[in-house]
Amino acid sequence: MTIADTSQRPRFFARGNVYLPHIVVIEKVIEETPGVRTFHFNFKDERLREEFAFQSGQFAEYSIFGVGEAPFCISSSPTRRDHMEFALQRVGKVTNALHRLGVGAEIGFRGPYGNSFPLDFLAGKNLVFIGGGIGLAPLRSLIWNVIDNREKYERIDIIYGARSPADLCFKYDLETWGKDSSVNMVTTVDRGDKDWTGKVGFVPAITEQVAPSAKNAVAIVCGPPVMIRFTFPVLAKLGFTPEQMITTLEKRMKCGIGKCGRCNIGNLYVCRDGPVFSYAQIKSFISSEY
Amino acid sequence: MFKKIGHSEIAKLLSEWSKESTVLVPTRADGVTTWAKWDGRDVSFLDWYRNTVVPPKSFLLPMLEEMFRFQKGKDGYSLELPPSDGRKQVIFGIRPCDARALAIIDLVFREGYEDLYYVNRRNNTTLVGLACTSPYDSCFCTSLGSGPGDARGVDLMLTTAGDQLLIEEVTDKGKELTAGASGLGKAAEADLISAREAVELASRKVTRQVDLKDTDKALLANFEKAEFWEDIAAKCVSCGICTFLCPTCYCFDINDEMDRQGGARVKSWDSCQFALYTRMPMENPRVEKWRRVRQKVSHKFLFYPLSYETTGCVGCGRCIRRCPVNWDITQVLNSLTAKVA
Amino acid sequence: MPQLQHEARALLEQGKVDYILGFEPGTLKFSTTPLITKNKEDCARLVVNPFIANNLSVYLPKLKGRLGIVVKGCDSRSVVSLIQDNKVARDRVVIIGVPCAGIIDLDKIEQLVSRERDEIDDIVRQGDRVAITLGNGKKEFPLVSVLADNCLACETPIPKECDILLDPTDTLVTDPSAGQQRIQEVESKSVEERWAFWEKQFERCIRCYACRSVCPVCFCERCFAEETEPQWVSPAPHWQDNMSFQIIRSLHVAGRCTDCGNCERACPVNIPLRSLSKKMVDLVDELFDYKAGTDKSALPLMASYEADEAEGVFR
Amino acid sequence: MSEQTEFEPKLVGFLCRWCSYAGADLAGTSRKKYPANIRIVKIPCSGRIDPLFVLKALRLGFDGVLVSGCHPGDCHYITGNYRARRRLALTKKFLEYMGVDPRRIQASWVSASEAGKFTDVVTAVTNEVREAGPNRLFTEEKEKRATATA
Repeated sequence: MTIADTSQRPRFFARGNVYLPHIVVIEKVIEETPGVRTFHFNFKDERLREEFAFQSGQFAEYSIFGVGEAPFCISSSPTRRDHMEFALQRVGKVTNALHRLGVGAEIGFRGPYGNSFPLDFLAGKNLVFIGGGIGLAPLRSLIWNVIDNREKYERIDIIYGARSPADLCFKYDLETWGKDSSVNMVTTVDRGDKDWTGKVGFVPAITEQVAPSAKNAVAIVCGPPVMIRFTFPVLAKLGFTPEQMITTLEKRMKCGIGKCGRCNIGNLYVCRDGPVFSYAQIKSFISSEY
Repeated sequence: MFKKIGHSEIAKLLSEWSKESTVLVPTRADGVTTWAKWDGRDVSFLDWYRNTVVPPKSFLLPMLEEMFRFQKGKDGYSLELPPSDGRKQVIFGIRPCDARALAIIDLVFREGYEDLYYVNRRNNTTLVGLACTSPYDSCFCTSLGSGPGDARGVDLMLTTAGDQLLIEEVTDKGKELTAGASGLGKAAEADLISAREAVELASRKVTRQVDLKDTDKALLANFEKAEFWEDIAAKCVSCGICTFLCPTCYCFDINDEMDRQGGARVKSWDSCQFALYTRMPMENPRVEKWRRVRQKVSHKFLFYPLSYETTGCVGCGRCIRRCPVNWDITQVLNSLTAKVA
Repeated sequence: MPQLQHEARALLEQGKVDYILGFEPGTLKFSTTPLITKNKEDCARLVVNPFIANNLSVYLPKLKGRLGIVVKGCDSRSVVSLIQDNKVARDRVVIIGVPCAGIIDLDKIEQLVSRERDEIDDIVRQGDRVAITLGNGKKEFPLVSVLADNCLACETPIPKECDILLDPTDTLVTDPSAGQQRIQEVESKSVEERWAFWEKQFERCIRCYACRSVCPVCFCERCFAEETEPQWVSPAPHWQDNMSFQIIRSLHVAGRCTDCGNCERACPVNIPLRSLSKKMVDLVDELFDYKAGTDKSALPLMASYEADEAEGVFR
Repeated sequence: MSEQTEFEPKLVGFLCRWCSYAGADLAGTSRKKYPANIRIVKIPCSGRIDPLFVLKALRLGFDGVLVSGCHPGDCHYITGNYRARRRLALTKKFLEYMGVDPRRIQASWVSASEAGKFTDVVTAVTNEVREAGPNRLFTEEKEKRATATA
């Protein structure tokens, strides 16, 4: 199967108009770092809570009415469906406004959009998760998914880094995975502080150090573009083929459904053909378009 | 299949169509050739009209469109779609290039999730084509497998045949318009010949040529060559004219607006030539002008062929005619293929 | 234009500049197009003719290295204005001045002969007249009837700030009152009529931003029109926002605009933008006795003041 | 609402915190009466005024805008009010050319001690804006018609 084969993925069930959002309610807000928050949310419509389905890696368009829409991945796992989550860094108009919201606030939600991580392709393989900063959000959905179906996968490595200890997101998850004996968890920061005892160094360099074997393995990479750009060559050096490298990309996605035009890498649209891509799919365009 | 109509009967025909549909015709206002609702009388455009500045895509993808309104009440937000007017529209006199352009936009807007704003309007629109008699020196449709009389893309095709217009019923939708219409006569063999001659004469006036045989290969081969693209983009000033006036360009933006009655989410035209188009708060993959110019050229001549097996250009020449610095796509394309050869 | 070609080539050959910015024949009839080149052979394509409408100084802030630029009178003032704003250093540019004899406005010609430009066979300037050939016929018109409005109103056809001044080919024939006519038409309306007039004009704006893109003094890295926090104007083309954008743009270029006329020329939907920019030029002159781009050591208009001016506005 | 009901204009006043704002304050504490039509925005200096503020106020539907700062020579930042003067003079004249009634855009110098001048200015400006009538500059044509027939 190819990663771009999206025929089976869950789709947004809009009643008629795909641009019309559903209303969801914020149930919990977690301050991950000074600039990043996770929001737990659920549909206002009881029926949608039951009917809604998504897969790890899919994203949605979230909106504050009167401010605007922005795309974020669903950062929770479909294996844990009492609520859903998304996480975001405060960087612009919509994210600033979202950060001002508290429990009970209503926002617009349309999705799920895009393809998802290829679970069938990953089954029976060694998985290497490489994440940076808030790039852990989409990986997290998959990591929990994999842990909840642990018997289907072989070895699991997680390499996660952030600028400083204070910038590490999902610390509660990092702790749980660190204690999980079936997971090899490596956390790194670009610059430590006096209490930091973990690794210090950029994610690509630490990946080279950890040197996960490419044999029967798939690396799943997500983080800031600069991290992705430097991690692929390291993986290649470790023997990963372009088909063995998977990433999930972020672009400015206004419509989420391949119409508005701005999120393309070559002839592929991140929102329509992605956000999950194998390096093989995008390598002819990636060096200068991402 | 073929009918004909005299010039003097056109106004009557448009009147009949106006009863059920909004009939749009070329008109001139403030020195700009544009489309407007037919005023019920004037058909003089048949004598002077060559093509409009803004392509008729604006009647399917309006420059500005309310997607829905929202309002906050006691029980939270309620959303309301705009009332669908469902009224039929006839675009009378659309040029073959612009009609083909809509077929190209269809590929995007009808695939996957349908964009109902576009699709509903498209379904309610009938295209009455008018073959060109005096193409511009910037037209290059014949290089794209089309021409002044190309009927693919229209529902009815009108071609000058002496002092009459030959009407070809291309689609069922077109036939619905001619069915029961008064003033139509049966076309004779001589009319067909005369129309064909008129089209051939017009085709010969399309002198601008591009060779697109290896364009996609050349684009792929040179995709990463920054210097090459910097050269091509040097004189571009990054305005939105070429994309906004392009009959196949469809990119849009979505924004929320508040007003006294609440708020609305609106769709409006956007352009890949604007630096902010791809801007994310922390990153922008196309800050440099050459990357945006590369995107425009590649989208039409590499990505479209890869995804849909057609080019995303119809050769209407608007981007050449209206470019404030005479950045000429045909020159660029020819230099590309020359580079590969 | 052997003189220009020769001078430009010499500048490149002697390493005095890295780029030459000039005009070459365009791909449409009666058009020219900017030529930006490092290659001395390309200098053979340089031309000076009544169709060199673009203001090439628009390229200065973003181009690196030393630049040899071909300018008309108005363009040279834009260069000076950019120097005043620290957008380009004087020693980074070699200014090649064209004693401008006026730019022919093709829109006016199209109206005069009721033909579009590509249907016209030839346009030849002969002193203060212009001959237009259509098929077998030839028509003559006074030059003032086909010159661009901003040229009719031009006070500085000969670039003052320049390193090389080319020989004149013809002399400019001006007609200041004709150049002011459309502004006076607006002024003659009542306040309400004026607003209604502009509202109608801006209804057809498509927000392509060509006016901003071709303007050398619209050099902001990020335009106020694209600010989101706060959002001053909507990115969507409501006439209110189109008009607000242009009002503020006019105020931003006040004291910088040299009436080169390129905003109006670029507008694909014929919005009479020069009727705004020229009015602003006049106001700046009238209120502050200031002429844009005439003194490279002067402070920009809005960065300076006089102790006693414009008191009438304040209570 | 019938047309006979007297129109009460809404004004926004951008006041320099060092002088005019203090002047307005003094007017308040010394119980001087001035029209309640004005909504006051404190700005750090009249030099902070941007033509965008004036235009945005009109766009939002304010019937008039008053900018007030320190007398020439008295600016806390030495030159801010001179800069404001250039900007405002140009804005007002240009907007007049565009079709904005000049009575809608007003400016004054009011010092911290001029409570009396402040009340006089606000009163005079309010009256002038009242004469200018409701600001319908940015309303849509159909809304204009609706308000005219209401």
